[in-house]
Amino acid sequence: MADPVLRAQHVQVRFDAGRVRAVDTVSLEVGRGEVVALVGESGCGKTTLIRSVVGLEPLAAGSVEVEGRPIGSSGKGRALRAVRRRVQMIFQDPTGALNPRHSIYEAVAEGLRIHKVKGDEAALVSDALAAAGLRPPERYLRRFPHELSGGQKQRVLIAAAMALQPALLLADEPVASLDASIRGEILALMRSYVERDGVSIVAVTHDLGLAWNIADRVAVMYLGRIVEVGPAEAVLRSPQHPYTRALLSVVPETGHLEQQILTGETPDPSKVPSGCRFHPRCPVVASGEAARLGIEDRCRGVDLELEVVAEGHEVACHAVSVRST
Amino acid sequence: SGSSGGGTVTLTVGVTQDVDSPNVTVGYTVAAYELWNLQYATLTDKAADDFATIPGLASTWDASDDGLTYTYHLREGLKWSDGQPLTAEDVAWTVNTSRDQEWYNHSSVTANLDAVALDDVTVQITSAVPDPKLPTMDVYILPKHIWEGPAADDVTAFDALDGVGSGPFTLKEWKPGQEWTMVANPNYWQGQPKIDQVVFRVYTEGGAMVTALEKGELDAANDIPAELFADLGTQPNIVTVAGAQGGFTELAMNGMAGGIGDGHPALLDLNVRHAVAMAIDRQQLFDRVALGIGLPLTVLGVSPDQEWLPEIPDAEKLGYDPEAAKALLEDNGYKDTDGDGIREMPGGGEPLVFRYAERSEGTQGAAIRELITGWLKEVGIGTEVSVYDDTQLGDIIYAGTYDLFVWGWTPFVDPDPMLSYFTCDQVTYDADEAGYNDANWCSPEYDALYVQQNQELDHAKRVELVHEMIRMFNTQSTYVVLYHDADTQAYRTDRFTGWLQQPKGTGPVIFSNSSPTYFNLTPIESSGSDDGGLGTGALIAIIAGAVVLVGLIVFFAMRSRSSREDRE
Amino acid sequence: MSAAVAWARRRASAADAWRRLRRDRLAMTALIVLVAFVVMALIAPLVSDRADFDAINTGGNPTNSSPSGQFVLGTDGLGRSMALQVMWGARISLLVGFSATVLMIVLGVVVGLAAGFFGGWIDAVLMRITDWFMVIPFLPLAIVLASVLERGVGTIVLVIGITSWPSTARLIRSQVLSIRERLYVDRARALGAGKGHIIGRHILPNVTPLILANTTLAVPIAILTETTLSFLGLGDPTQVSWGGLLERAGTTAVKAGYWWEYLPPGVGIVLVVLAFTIIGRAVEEVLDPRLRAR
Amino acid sequence: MSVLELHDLCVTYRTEGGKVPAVRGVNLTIEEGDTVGLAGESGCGKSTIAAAVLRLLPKGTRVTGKVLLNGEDVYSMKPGRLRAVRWTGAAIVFQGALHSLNPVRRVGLQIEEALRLHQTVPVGKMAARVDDLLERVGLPGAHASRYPHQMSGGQRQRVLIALALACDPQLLIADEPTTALDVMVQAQVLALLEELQRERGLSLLFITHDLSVLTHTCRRLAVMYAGRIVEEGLSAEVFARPEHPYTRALAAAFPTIGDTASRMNPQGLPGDPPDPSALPTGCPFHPRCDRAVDECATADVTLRPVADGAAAGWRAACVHVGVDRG
Amino acid sequence: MRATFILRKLAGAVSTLAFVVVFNFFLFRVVNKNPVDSMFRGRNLTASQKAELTRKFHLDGSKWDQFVGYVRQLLRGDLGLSFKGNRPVVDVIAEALWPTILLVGFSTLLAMLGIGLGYRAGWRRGSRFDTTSTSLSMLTYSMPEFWIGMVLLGIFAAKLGWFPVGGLEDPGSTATGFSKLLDQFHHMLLPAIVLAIAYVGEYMIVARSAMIETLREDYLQLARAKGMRDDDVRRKHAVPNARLPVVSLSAINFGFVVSGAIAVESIFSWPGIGQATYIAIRGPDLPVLQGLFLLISAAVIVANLIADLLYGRLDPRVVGR
Ligand SMILES: Nc1ncnc2c1ncn2[C@@H]1O[C@H](COP(=O)(O)OP(=O)(O)OP(=O)(O)O)[C@@H](O)[C@H]1O
Ligand SMILES: Nc1ncnc2c1ncn2[C@@H]1O[C@H](COP(=O)(O)OP(=O)(O)OP(=O)(O)O)[C@@H](O)[C@H]1O
Ligand SMILES: [Mg+2]
Ligand SMILES: [Mg+2]
Repeated sequence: MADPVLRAQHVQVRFDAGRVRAVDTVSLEVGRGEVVALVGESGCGKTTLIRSVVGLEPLAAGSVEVEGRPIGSSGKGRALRAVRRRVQMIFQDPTGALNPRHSIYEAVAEGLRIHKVKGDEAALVSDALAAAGLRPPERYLRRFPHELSGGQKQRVLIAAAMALQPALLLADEPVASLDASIRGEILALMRSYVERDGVSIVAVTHDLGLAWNIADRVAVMYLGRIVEVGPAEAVLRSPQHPYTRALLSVVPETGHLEQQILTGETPDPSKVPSGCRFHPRCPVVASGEAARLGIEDRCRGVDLELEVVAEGHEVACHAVSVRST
Repeated sequence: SGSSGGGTVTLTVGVTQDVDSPNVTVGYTVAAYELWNLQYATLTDKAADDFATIPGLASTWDASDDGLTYTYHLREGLKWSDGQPLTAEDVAWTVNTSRDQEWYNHSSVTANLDAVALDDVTVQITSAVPDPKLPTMDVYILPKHIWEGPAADDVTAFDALDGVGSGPFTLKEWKPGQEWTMVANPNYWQGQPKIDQVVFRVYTEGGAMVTALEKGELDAANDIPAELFADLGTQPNIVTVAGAQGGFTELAMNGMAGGIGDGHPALLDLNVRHAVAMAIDRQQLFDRVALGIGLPLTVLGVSPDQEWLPEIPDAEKLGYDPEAAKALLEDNGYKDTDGDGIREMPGGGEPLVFRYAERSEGTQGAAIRELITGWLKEVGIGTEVSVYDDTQLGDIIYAGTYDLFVWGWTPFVDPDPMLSYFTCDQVTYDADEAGYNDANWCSPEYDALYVQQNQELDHAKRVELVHEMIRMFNTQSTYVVLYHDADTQAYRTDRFTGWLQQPKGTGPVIFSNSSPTYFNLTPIESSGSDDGGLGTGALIAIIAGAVVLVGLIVFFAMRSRSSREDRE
Repeated sequence: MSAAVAWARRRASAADAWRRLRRDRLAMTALIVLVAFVVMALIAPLVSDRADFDAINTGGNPTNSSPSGQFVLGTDGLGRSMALQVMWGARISLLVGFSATVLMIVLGVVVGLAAGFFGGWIDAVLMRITDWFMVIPFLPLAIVLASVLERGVGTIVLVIGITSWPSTARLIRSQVLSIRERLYVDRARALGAGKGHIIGRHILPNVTPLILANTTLAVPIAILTETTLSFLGLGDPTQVSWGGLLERAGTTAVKAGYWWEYLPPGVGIVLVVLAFTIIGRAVEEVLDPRLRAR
Repeated sequence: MSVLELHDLCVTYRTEGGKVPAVRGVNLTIEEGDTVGLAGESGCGKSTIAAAVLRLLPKGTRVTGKVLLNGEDVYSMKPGRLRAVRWTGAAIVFQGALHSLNPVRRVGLQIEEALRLHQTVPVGKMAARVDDLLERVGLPGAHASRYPHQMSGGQRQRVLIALALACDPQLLIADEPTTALDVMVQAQVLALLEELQRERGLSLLFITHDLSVLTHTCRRLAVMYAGRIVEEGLSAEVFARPEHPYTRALAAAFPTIGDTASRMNPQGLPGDPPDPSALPTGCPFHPRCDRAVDECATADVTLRPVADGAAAGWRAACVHVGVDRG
Repeated sequence: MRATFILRKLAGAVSTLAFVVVFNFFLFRVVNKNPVDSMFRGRNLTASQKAELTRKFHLDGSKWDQFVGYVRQLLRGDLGLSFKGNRPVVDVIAEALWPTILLVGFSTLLAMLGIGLGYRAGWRRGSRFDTTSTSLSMLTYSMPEFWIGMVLLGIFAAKLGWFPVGGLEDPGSTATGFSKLLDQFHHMLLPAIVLAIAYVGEYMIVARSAMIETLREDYLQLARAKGMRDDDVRRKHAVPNARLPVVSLSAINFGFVVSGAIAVESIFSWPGIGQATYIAIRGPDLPVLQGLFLLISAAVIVANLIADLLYGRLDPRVVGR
């Protein structure tokens, strides 16, 4: 990809003295003006990955660059601050992400002050709020978070992030805690920034509908790894990886796929299985198809990387590799 | 209390101080002395009425012509409380061992003595110097068969709970902090006491003790708080005694003998000391602080026997006269040059601000301090107050790092010890050789007089000498004697008769010099009617308490049942 | 603009808190009682002279007299007016209460903040120390310290301060820990905020109500401790304090039936401590949303 | 007979800030063996209805109208009768699955407690019954001796379902049983509920804000807005051709993947959910409605039959209903 | 899991105990240069006697040597000799132990009634019962325990004469068995009630707020929905969850009650640890103070350890973490 806004390479993030491999060697690139949806089950490491991008979690290995400049543990001090301004994050729970003691004005201005953005602070704040759909902004400036609805709070957060004119917006489950009726509006707002300002977005979600709604590309994560990545249409319409297929089958919104409910509990990043990390739950293995294809041993014993299956579409699955060759 | 429950007649005495150790070579509290007075008989006794030396374990004694040797003849058939014979050997052993090991309760008497047991009932005691204190042998005779055993090498480690003695009562049990019990000694040389046991009950709070006395839980009590004393005397069946033993309370000023310590330089000026003495209204202190209990005397007390106290001419009394005090200071150059109400040293400079060390123990320190500092202020002398417990106060005194302090003394019968404290020998120049001279004042003339009286065998002459010493000390005002304290005691008259004041008329009934009361007491026949039984109030209280207890048990039982129900 | 907003908001929230407090009748009564005592302590030197109850001037007064027209709370053994002494005693009790609390809160907040915010070994070390101080029995320690050091008001303040900070430290730490994990702190960090910004703008403002409530609840502890130490004879001898008055009364006054010598100082203590406790709990309830009625 | 009938149910909470009319005149009937979905956004009163059925509302809450459980009025029952009806007449799977279990007691015991309270099975057979219930929801019987914190969210939700089934209730009320769960686990739980319902002919009131979930699980559907039902009918029909503008918005919020119309075109409602203590006049939805007319601000629109589905009880509360299907 | 939990708690307790030992040693050594001087001041001790005493009280050598000696001694269960009367400190403490256990134990039991009250009050938050009992407990909480003691002593012992004014038993009592117990009980009741009054409020307040904390919990609603009686919901679901704060308070309070007994025991001449402390402070009798301080600290540490371990039983979540 030419001149990606985000280039994450072989990123690893660990917890508990390295025992928990929350993100286990992930590479991801995001182009300018591109929306990437990062999907997967709870606990697969999505949040951790994007937190590491803004430097909230130290990298155990790998590197993260934004617009070519390193971020995360590799950057330091002033330089880091400059890069940070270019990456903004919005959080799943807008109520929690706003300090209940700060007015809306303060919440939006906080970033401007930290980065000592030049210009009329009050005007910048008002503009940002207006752009996020809080109009007229004066009505909101003096309010406090508890006086706003969830959707309004999320708009405030988006405004606060966008006020810094970032190149990359990281959104962690941006609508999960919002009411269904508001969800579309917020997504539309995010999309509008892409169109208008050319910002890139990584949206973390377990909601495939969201991906279908706004994403250009979709990356599917399983147990700290990306197992399938590609254009949204391709991944959502013709999923290749058995995990992606299972995921899609259980989303009520799809309806047409035969339900494949994976048994067993959420996988545990402190006990990553050998071989393909999905094999203990993989329907291909369970149904005996892998055995038929003669790859069962590989599934159980050989770890694997993403492989290109089509233009921009990559999958990490032994069965897919076998079938496509 | 004084009941005959189960056939035993018990005398119960309330005290505010516990025995520190029953071991005569270790203990030092007044309570411990009372214990020893009861447990250990002495060769000679002191008359209850006037402290006259009377026969004790020894029925007679003869003096040698030079007055240095005395031969004591013990009574026949003396026995220790455990049935072992008490012989001259015990006496000789006690005298010689205490001298060699410097037992501090004995050594003031035995330091110069040497004892030889001539036979079982004869002991010969020789003094190295003429000694007016002989033939009185104020020494607790210890049972050699108990004390010479393994305890001999480490006599201070001995717990002395053996309870073997020759006095009227011997220790049966000591519950520190609570009480100690002494039982009648059937082998006492005067015969078996008429009461079976004496229990001393320790109270931390005087008010509680008085209540107990009034309620009849106690038969007698020592150290009654002054505030409660007068009222207590009006209670039925209770007699109060303000026993004088010559004890007194003094304000001491640092004399800095030999440049010791860092006292205020102004205190070296006798005029200043006199001014301080005249600034203090001692009569008011006696009236308001001591509440008039005791004696309004301002001379050094050296003995319970008033014979030793001289008459002080008015001119030397330094009575309350603030104007004279001011004039004296003014005339000698101590003027308030900076107008802050406090005088400065002559020629300006250091202000007359004295460090006042208050004693935290005892109940009157605060009141005395408030008054004295107030009065000193009136004549232009400032003070800085610090409070110390006895240990700390002792440290400060021995280091000489004070200006003023208030404490007190209680003398022995013989004036010698008290007089010795103000000799130059007793000044503490070396912390390892601490002496008793706490005001750091001494003079060669005084010391010379001291040696004279110490070896003067003519009683009248000796009294003369002592009077002279006391007046000399008084004019120096290193001690401003505030008043003579009394031992405030009270006893019930409905249980026992035979209470003795020692000395007669003025002394205390218990905790006196040789405590003759206990042996003298006789139970009143009709007493013991409510023998050991609990009062109705007590019954109500116990029942109420029991109900609460049962309630508690039921409550917790129900709780545990209910939680048991849902256990697996 | 934002300073004005912040200021207006602070005023508004204070006004709001005050309004809610006002509705608490009990707390208002307590406040009135407290103010009365503070006023009494403050005006004591104005309406009376310390010399009025200097023992050298009270020789003519009746001693241990029960309340009368002349002496509304009677007199003590030296003829000093109990009313005056109780009034002046309030000064020491309140002074010690307040200053010891300040000391203890400052220590507790600094330790708690440092431990909670920096975490890691700083936290481990500080919390170990806090735990140690926590289990060392407080009163014996205070007594030992008080008897070792020079007697005086300063000592008492110091002793109470250094023996009672651990619980504040723990409380503050746990609050800081929870705030540190809040999403808005993460957001500030993601925005690029430094430690100073986070402590100053997010952590401190959020622990302030807790500190305030804790302070109000700590004053009674300090006052009670002062009283106990004075009662045990470890207070400043030259000052009149309630505990000191009680010490002087002892069971002797109880026995003698001089109730005016031990009831008024005791009632003074109870009222002030109770007032602080009530107000503290009300403040806590107002400032801590978790405690607000469901 | 219908298992549950709500007649003009109104619930008003009393709070410090004044009265909160959370439910304002709801009529709802659930027949034996039927499955009814209740949808609507946060705060519209869904959980309030669930609590109202078993009289579990906080003290001081004002309830008017009638709640008939198997024809018996819940609000005129004596306390003893009420306790007997709870969990046997209707059982609830509460919204906060993660917090509804007592953390200090083993889950088996918590299930057993329900059995004990209603003497459903003899004491000796209780353990077996607990095992049986746990296995029914796909958990090993050994899990009975676990504490809640030793189980995952999905497992806890299953325990709650097992618990709800313990006394064989006629009606199961499931209040957002899957919202807190991960997609995969959600699918597991939904499948379980469907299966149970099919096997035992249980009547089910399923509460959620996710319309698409309801459509799969329930035969009938009611959509609430601001304390009222604004549309009800057979779920397939309502979801496919919503009549009320709010239902329409709700349906559009969950795009069908693969449906090109919604690709890069998220749909939502402008404005904010209403505050129940300060509702707009007239139709409470009108401030957010793109089809609002002047009348909407004043007229209090009640449910009216929808022309093509009247037979199946399809009704909606909108001035446009039955007038103009433009 | 369980074993490591217990081990961790044990290690914590041991480390704290070690700290207390060190702290205890230095605190007291810093106070006084050479206690032998103050002890035997003016008593004509020879230099060799003094050296002997210095050695015996372990006051010679460097501070470090003294410390090592002290620890060695401790390990042998020897707390040294009291300055007063030369008695082993262990004996002094041992004698004071039973009265304090009796007094503190009983008064704690009484005070713990406050827990039940607190639970009930919290359960019916805002009710008349709640407001009355909360007000009362704040009132008793605000009273210094020794003042309560003075007042009750004045009324019940001095005026009404229902109780003896002090002591552990009647003076010179030779009673044994049950009548001895009855006698001690009679003496103990008043001081125990004083301590109970002083501490009941705190138990009640803590129990109440612990209960209020649990009131919010969803599982209570579930229990009610199951058809449980309100009382049973409180007893079986709310109370078990409200136990933790109360248990930890009891552990902390343990230290407070023991030390709070200092003033009360001295007022009632109750020959327990409190009075021993009071007397030792007046001395000051350093070895005894040191021993008492160590004992009380150790007792509190053990109480805390027990509380910690109890947590594990009361709340299974604690062990897991
Ligand atoms: N601070 C931490 N310490 C230990 N483990 C952690 C920590 N943070 C996250 N984890 C673990 O790392 C894994 C990935 O967590 P992460 O929050 O990134 O998942 P996620 O995909 O965002 O899940 P969700 O959809 O639930 O938010 C999880 O198993 C989680 O338990
Ligand atoms: N105990 C209560 N006291 C006061 N108001 C309450 C109470 N419980 C709920 N409410 C209010 O009543 C309204 C309806 O609440 P309810 O819980 O029934 O909504 P819901 O539809 O279940 O929402 P959600 O989808 O968030 O669960 C809300 O506005 C809520 O704030
Ligand atoms: Mg996440
Ligand atoms: Mg709800």
